[in-house]
Amino acid sequence: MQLKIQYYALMREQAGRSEELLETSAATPAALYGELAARYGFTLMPEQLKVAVNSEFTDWSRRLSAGDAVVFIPPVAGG
Amino acid sequence: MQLKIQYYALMREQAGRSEELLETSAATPAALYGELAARYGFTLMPEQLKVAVNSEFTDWSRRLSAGDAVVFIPPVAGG
Amino acid sequence: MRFRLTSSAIDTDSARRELLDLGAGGYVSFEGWVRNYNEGQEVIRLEYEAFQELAAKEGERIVAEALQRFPLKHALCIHRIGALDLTDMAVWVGVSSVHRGEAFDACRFIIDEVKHRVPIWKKEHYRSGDSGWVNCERCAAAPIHHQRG
Amino acid sequence: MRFRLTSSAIDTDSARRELLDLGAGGYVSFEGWVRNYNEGQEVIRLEYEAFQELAAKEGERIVAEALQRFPLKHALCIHRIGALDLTDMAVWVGVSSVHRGEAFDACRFIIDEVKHRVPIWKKEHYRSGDSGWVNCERCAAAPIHHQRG
Repeated sequence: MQLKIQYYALMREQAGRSEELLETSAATPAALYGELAARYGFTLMPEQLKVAVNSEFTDWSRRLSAGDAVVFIPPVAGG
Repeated sequence: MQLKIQYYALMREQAGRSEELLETSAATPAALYGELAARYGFTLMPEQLKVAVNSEFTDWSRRLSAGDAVVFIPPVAGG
Repeated sequence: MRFRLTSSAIDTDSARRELLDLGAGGYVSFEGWVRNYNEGQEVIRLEYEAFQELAAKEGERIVAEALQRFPLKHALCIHRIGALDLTDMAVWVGVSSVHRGEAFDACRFIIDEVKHRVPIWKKEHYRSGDSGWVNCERCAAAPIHHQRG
Repeated sequence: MRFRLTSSAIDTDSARRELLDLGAGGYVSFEGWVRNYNEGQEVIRLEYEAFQELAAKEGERIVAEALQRFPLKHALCIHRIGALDLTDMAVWVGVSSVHRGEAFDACRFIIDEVKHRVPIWKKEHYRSGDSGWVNCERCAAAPIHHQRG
């Protein structure tokens, strides 16, 4: 299925892009992160991240659907 | 001796004046307040007040000197 | 002077600029506003009166204490006196510091101490026509009500 | 919207006016300023980046939580994004309430939660030529230093 992935901050720099459409068989955010981390060499561990699907926080074990927009969220530093 | 007494807020209204020069034999602020309360009918008890002499907080048992400026300080309500 | 009395509107922009610091990451300010109800009475206006010489000294001591107790960059407090209307600003406190925690603590410390220690008094005028010196009327031995007129 | 993102300077005067209330006696505001040192490095400028859709939602939830937890009149938070220089204001929080205690508590609650929960990131650029994403570089498995040029 096809997913839309958006990258922010450190992960945007490491991925070298802000977003992409990705053809994947990853069924969950956890599996998807494994795939992307292998490709881009992300230095952040999944335990340090949160994940959002369609602009809302969600679980790492959520079933992904075609067309979902996925964002992995590095440790935040607003303020 | 002569003292300068200044009145503020409720005590100013009850005394009907902002300040006065007073000829008194009161040796301490405590004695002085008794004298003034009798004259002006102040409703505040000494326990509710602080006292300042020459623009600094002081004790009720301080010895007063000729020329001292005395202020009795009602409960404050700044802010 | 890190504690000031003023009989005109408090200029918070200019006061805030005094607290700017390249090393400050947090800034907390407090404003006391004249509100329309106090202890069940509808307030229409206020008067603040100060024993100015001692108020200035005691206020300055409070800000100095805050600067000693907390690791601050700058701190300043300005209190208005005279006649105020609803929503007017009666007092302003501003604090800057490296981290935000101490700015919150110090700002609160200063306003709490100012309210308890500085010889400033507030007379409220009520819709009913009554008026009263806050903290003085109710605790007085024989409460006084000043009727209008 | 009681939580807003802006890419231009935060207009605190106008934001403050939204919090005015005849029944409010206390107003507390917090400003986060860009400071020149962080964890021993000399900072020369910053960039803030946000996941805007989710940041707006999460920020709004935080202000709504504050309004539920504390008896407030009004609360508002504005966060700047983009490039900032030293002493620029990165974030502003304002709260008005009947009494001052809850305004202090709620203001602090909002800024603490915003810093922990809202998906906004800060990249610091250092005098040394290095730069780094705050909270990301040091905790990453293999810290990265971006050399200038």
